[in-house]
Amino acid sequence: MKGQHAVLGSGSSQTQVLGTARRERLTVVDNEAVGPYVLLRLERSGMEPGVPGQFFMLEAPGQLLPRPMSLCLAPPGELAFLLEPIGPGTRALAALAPQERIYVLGPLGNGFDLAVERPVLVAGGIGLAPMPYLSEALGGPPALLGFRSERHAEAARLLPGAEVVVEPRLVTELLPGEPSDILACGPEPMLEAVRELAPSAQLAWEAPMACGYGACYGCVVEVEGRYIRLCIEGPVL
Amino acid sequence: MKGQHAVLGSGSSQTQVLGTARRERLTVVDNEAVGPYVLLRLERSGMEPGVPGQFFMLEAPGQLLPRPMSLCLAPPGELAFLLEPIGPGTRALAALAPQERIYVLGPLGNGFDLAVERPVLVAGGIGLAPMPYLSEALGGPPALLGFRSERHAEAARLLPGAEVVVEPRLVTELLPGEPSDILACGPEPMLEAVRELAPSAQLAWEAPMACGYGACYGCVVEVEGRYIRLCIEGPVL
Amino acid sequence: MNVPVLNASGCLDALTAPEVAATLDAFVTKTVTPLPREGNPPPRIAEVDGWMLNSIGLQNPGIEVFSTSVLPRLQDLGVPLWVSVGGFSSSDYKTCCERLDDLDAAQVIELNLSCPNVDEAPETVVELVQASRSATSKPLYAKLSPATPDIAELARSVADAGANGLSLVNTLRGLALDQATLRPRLALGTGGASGPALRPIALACVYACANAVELPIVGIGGVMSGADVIDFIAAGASAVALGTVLFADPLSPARIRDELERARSRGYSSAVEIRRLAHGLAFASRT
Amino acid sequence: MNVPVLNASGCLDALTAPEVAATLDAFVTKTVTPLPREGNPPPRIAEVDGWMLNSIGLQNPGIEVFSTSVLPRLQDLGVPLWVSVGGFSSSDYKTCCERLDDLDAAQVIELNLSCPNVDEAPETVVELVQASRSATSKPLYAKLSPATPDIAELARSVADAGANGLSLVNTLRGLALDQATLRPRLALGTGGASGPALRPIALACVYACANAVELPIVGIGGVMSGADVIDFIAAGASAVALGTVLFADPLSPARIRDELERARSRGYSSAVEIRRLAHGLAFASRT
Ligand SMILES: Cc1cc2nc3c(=O)[nH]c(=O)nc-3n(C[C@H](O)[C@H](O)[C@H](O)COP(=O)(O)OP(=O)(O)OC[C@H]3O[C@@H](n4cnc5c(N)ncnc54)[C@H](O)[C@@H]3O)c2cc1C
Ligand SMILES: Cc1cc2nc3c(=O)[nH]c(=O)nc-3n(C[C@H](O)[C@H](O)[C@H](O)COP(=O)(O)OP(=O)(O)OC[C@H]3O[C@@H](n4cnc5c(N)ncnc54)[C@H](O)[C@@H]3O)c2cc1C
Ligand SMILES: Cc1cc2nc3c(=O)[nH]c(=O)nc-3n(C[C@H](O)[C@H](O)[C@H](O)COP(=O)(O)O)c2cc1C
Ligand SMILES: Cc1cc2nc3c(=O)[nH]c(=O)nc-3n(C[C@H](O)[C@H](O)[C@H](O)COP(=O)(O)O)c2cc1C
Ligand code: FES
Ligand code: FES
Repeated sequence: MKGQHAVLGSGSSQTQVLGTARRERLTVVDNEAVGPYVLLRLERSGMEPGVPGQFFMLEAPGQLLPRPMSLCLAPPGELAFLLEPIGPGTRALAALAPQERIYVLGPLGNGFDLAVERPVLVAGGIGLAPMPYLSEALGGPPALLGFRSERHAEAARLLPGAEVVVEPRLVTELLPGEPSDILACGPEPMLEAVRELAPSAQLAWEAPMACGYGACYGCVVEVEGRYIRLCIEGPVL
Repeated sequence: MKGQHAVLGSGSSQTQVLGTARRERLTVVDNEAVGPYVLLRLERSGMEPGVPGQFFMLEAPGQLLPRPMSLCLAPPGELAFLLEPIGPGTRALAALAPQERIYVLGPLGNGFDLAVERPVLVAGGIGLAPMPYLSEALGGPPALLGFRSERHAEAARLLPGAEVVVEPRLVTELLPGEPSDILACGPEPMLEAVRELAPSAQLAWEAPMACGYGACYGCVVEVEGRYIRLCIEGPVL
Repeated sequence: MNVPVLNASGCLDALTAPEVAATLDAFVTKTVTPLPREGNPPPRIAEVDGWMLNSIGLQNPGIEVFSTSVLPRLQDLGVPLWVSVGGFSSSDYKTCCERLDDLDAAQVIELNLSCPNVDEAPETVVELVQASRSATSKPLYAKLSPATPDIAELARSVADAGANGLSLVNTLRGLALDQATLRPRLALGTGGASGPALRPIALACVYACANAVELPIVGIGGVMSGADVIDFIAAGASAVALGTVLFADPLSPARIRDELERARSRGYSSAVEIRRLAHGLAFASRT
Repeated sequence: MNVPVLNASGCLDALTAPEVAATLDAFVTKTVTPLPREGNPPPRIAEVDGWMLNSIGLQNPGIEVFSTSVLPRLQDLGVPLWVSVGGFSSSDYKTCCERLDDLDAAQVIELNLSCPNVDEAPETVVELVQASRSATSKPLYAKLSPATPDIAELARSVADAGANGLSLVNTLRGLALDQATLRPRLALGTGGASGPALRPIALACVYACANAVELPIVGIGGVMSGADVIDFIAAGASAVALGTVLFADPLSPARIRDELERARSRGYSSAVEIRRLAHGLAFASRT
C-alpha cells in the first residue's frame, strides 16, 4: 500500500482536506439507468473534479448524513456519479429528478497516483465507478471488469473497450502475466485477491463514512495493526 | 354543559368509539384556499359523515400523529375539512395535492345535539369549521361569525347569510337578547364568554389529541374539578 | 410467525376500544396506583421531531375501584390481562400486588418502575421489585427505563430480586418548546418521549438485557411495522408491545401481524430462527 | 445574538480541518485518555431512523503525545482550546488533569463522564469529578450522559464536587440491525446515538439542570440550525456545541451564526431575553 500511514489519533495527518474541497448546492441534470446502476449527472457549478479516485460527499435527501461517491465522469460543466442503489441513501440519490438540488462536498481524499508506466484498470461491480474518469486521465489504458450478472455487465458501456467477465468467472483471472501498474476498485474480497497477485497495486477501498474529511474517525481501516482514517489517508491506498 | 361526565380513569365511559368509526385511506379531490384557510376535499369512499360536531383524525404526511378535524361539509361522495395552517401537521394537510391519499379515522366523539328549538350558530375564526355541515342539518338557522381580520372573514362565504364581525368587534356582542339554543365553536376565550352569557349553550372545545378514541388520556379538559377525555366525552360539551 | 403482540401500558383503553383490544394477544392496563389520581394538567401531549411527548401523570381510578369495577369488565372482553402497577414507594407496589394477588383476572403484573412523569420513588428499582415479589406469586414483569447508565446490570439485579420477565422500555424524558413563546408545550415542562425515534434506543436495551439475563423480554419502543417486530425479536425480545403506533393506527395490531406473516413467507420461518441469526454474534454484547 | 458556538468533542479534528475550527468560538478536542487507544474495530458508524450511531471507542494518542505534540499544533490555530479527558478510573482522570494543569494552551478541561462505547468506570461520576478537581485549578466542565434516572440530581452533586460548568449531553446507546442478516451493523453491537433525534432529550436535560444548578451549560445534542440554538438557550444553555451536523455540513457553524443573526432581527434581541421568556414558566421544573 502506498501513502504515509498515520501514527495514531488526532493530528497525525497533514492533509488539509477542506483546503481544496468546496461545498456547493448542485442542480441535477439527469439520472439515467445503466443496467442496475444509475448515473447521476450534476451541474458542476464552481466545483473542481479533482484527481481520479477522489470522492465527494453527496447529500442524500431525507438522510442525516451525506454519502461518499467516487467521481465517475467529468464532462464539461458536469460532475457525474455512478450509484448502486443498495440502501436508503443510495436509493434517495437514485430517485433524484432533474432540477432538484443537493449539497455536494469535495473533492476529498487521495486519488490514484497517475505517474504510472503500464497502467491496467481493474474493477468489480460498482467498483467501476471511478474508472471512466481515471481511464480518461490515463489516455485509455487496458481495463478489466467483472460483474455478478449480465445485467450488471451492461454498465461496461461506460468504459468502451474493456474486457468483461461475468460470475462465476472472476476479474482476477484476467490479470496480465507481464509486469504492470494495476489501479483497482471493487469489493473487499476482490481487492484482497488483487493485492495477493499484485502487491504494488493501487487499491481504492470503501468504508462507511460520516464526514469524509477526517472529523469523525468512523471510516478507519486497519493498516499494519493500526486504524487509519480512510477518508484522509485513502481511499486509494 | 351536557353529557354524562366520567368519574375517573379507565372504563368510565361507555362510548364505543370504534364501533361507529371506520379507518380508510381517502383520496384528495382538491385543496382550495378560503381566505387564509384551506378547504380540503376528500373522496368519501365508505365513510360516514356522522353528526355535525363530530370529528375525524387525519393522517398528516410526515407527522407521527394524526390531527383532529371537524367535518365542515359533506357534499355527495365527499368529506370536506376546513383547515387553518398553524403548525407542521396542518401545513402538511394544506399542502396535499389532488390524487394524494391519507388515512382518515372517524367519525369520532359526540357531536351537537340537534334536538333544539331556536338554534343560533356562533363561531370564531377556525371555529367556523363545523358550522356549514351543522347549518345544513338544522335547515339554515341564524349564524354569527367573528374573525380577526377582513382576510379571515372571507371564509364566511362558506356560511351564506351569516352575520359577520371583525375584530376589534367580538362575536359575543351579537348574541341575541331573546332565549335561544346556542351552538358554538371557537377559541377558548370566546367559548368561555359565550358560556358566561348563555350557560346552556352547546360548545365544541379543542385540545391537542393523539388518538381521538380514548386511548391516550392526552386530551383531557377539566370539568367540575375532574379531567375528562374530550375525544370521547366531547368535543361538544 | 408466532410473536405475541400486546399494547404498551397507557396506550389503549380496552373499554372504550374493545374491538382494538380484541386484536391483541394480551391487554396491558394503564398503570394503576394505590390511590386514585387525576393526573397532570393539560396540555399533556405534543409531537416534535418524530417523537410524541406525553405528560399524563398516571391518571387512574386507584387499585380499589380498578379491582372491583374495572377489572371485571375487562375480564368480560375475553382477552388475557396484564395489570400495570406503579407508585411512589415500595409499600405502594406491595399494596397493589397484594390486592391483585387473588384476582384470577390478572394474569401478569407489570411493574412500572420508570414513569418519567411522576417524581422518582426514593427507593431503588430493586427494592420495589423485592417488595412486589413478597406480595404476590403472580408472574412479575419489570418495566425499565432506558434512562439508566447500565441497563444490563439493572436487569441482572431485577432478575435476582424475583422478576419473571422484563418490559423494555418506557419513555425517555423530552422537552418541546413552542416556537412563538419559547415556553414548554406541555403544562409541566418535560414529558415522556415515545415513538419511532425511541426504537434504536429500545433495541439497544433489549439487546443488552437479552445478553445479560435469561428472562423473557417484551420489546417496547417505536414499533410501527412488522419489520420493527423482527428487529426486536432479533435483538432478543420474545414479544412486543405497541404504544404510540396505536394512536396513529388503531388497526396496527392486525396490520403488523399480516406483515409478520408475509415476512415468514420471505424466509424468516420462526422467531427462534431470527434470534439464532442475530445471536450468532453473541460476543457483541461487549459494548 | 452572542451565543458561543463550539464543536462537540470527537466531532471535528482541528488539524485536518483548520478552516472549520477557525469558525468556532472554541475548539473542543476528541477525548484524550492516559494511554494511547486504537479504538474499536470497524464498522464504527451507521445511520438509522434519523440517528447516527458511532462506536469509535476513544481512539486517541494518549495524554503524553497529545500534550507534547498535538496541543502545541492546536495552539497555533489561534482558537481557544477545550481539552476533553476521559478514562476508566478516577486515577485516569487525575492523571490527565494533572498533565494539563500547567499547559496554558488548555483553557478548559471537559470531563467525558459518559462515553457509551467503553465499559463503565467502576467509580461514580461524582468521584471522577472530585478526583479531577483535586488535580487541576482549570475550569472543569462535566459532560453528562442523558441515560441517567435523575440528571438534575446528578448535576447538583457534580456542582458540589467542584465542576464549573456542564456539557449536556453525550450520546444515548442505540442499536441498528442489518436488514438482510439481522446482525448489528456496528462491529461491537451497540453504539452512541447522536443527531436530531437526540435534541428533545438533550433539551429536557438542559432544562432540568438549569433549574437545579447555577452552572453555565453547553447545550449539545442534535443542534442543526439557528432555531435549535434558540431552543437550547431558552431551555437554559449559555453556549452550544455542534456534533453530527458538522459531518453533514462543515460550514454549519457559520450558517448557524447567520441564522441566529437573522433571529435577532426578528426580535430575539439577546440570549438573556430568550432565557427570560422561557424561564417565566419556572414552576415547570416540577417534572
Ligand atoms: C470513498 C468511497 C467512494 C464510494 N464511491 C461509490 C460510488 O461511486 N458509487 C456507489 O454506488 N457507491 C460508492 N461508495 C459506497 C457508498 O457510499 C455506499 O453504498 C452508501 O454510502 C450506502 O448508503 P445507503 O444509505 O444506500 O446504504 P446503507 O443503509 O448505509 O448501507 C446498506 C448496507 O451496506 C453497508 N455499507 C454502507 N456503506 C458501506 C461502505 N462504504 N462500505 C461497505 N459497506 C457499506 C451497510 O453496513 C449496510 O449493511 C463509495 C464509498 C466510499 C467510502
Ligand atoms: C375535536 C377537534 C376538532 C378540530 N377541528 C379543526 C378544524 O376543523 N380545522 C382546523 O384547522 N383545526 C381543527 N382543530 C385543531 C387542529 O387539530 C390543530 O390545529 C392541529 O392539530 C395542530 O397541528 P399542527 O401540527 O399544525 O400544529 P402543532 O405544532 O401541533 O401546534 C401548533 C401550536 O398550537 C397548539 N395546539 C395544537 N393543537 C391544539 C389544539 N387542538 N388546541 C389548542 N392548541 C393546540 C400547540 O400547542 C402549538 O403551540 C380541531 C381540534 C380538535 C381537538
Ligand atoms: C400517552 C402515553 C401514556 C403512557 N402511560 C403509561 C403508563 O401508564 N404506564 C407505563 O408503564 N407506560 C406508559 N407509557 C409508556 C408506554 O407504555 C411505552 O413504554 C412507550 O410509549 C414506548 O413505546 P412506543 O414508542 O411504542 O410508544 C405511556 C406512553 C404514552 C405515549
Ligand atoms: C463520531 C462521534 C465521536 C464522538 N466522540 C466523542 C468523544 O470522544 N468524547 C465525547 O465526550 N463525546 C464524543 N461524542 C459525543 C458528541 O460530543 C456529542 O455529545 C453527541 O454527538 C451529541 O451531539 P450531536 O447530536 O450534535 O452529535 C462523539 C460523537 C460522535 C458522533
Ligand atoms: S469519514 Fe469521518 S473521519 Fe473519515
Ligand atoms: S385524544 Fe387520546 S384519549 Fe382523547
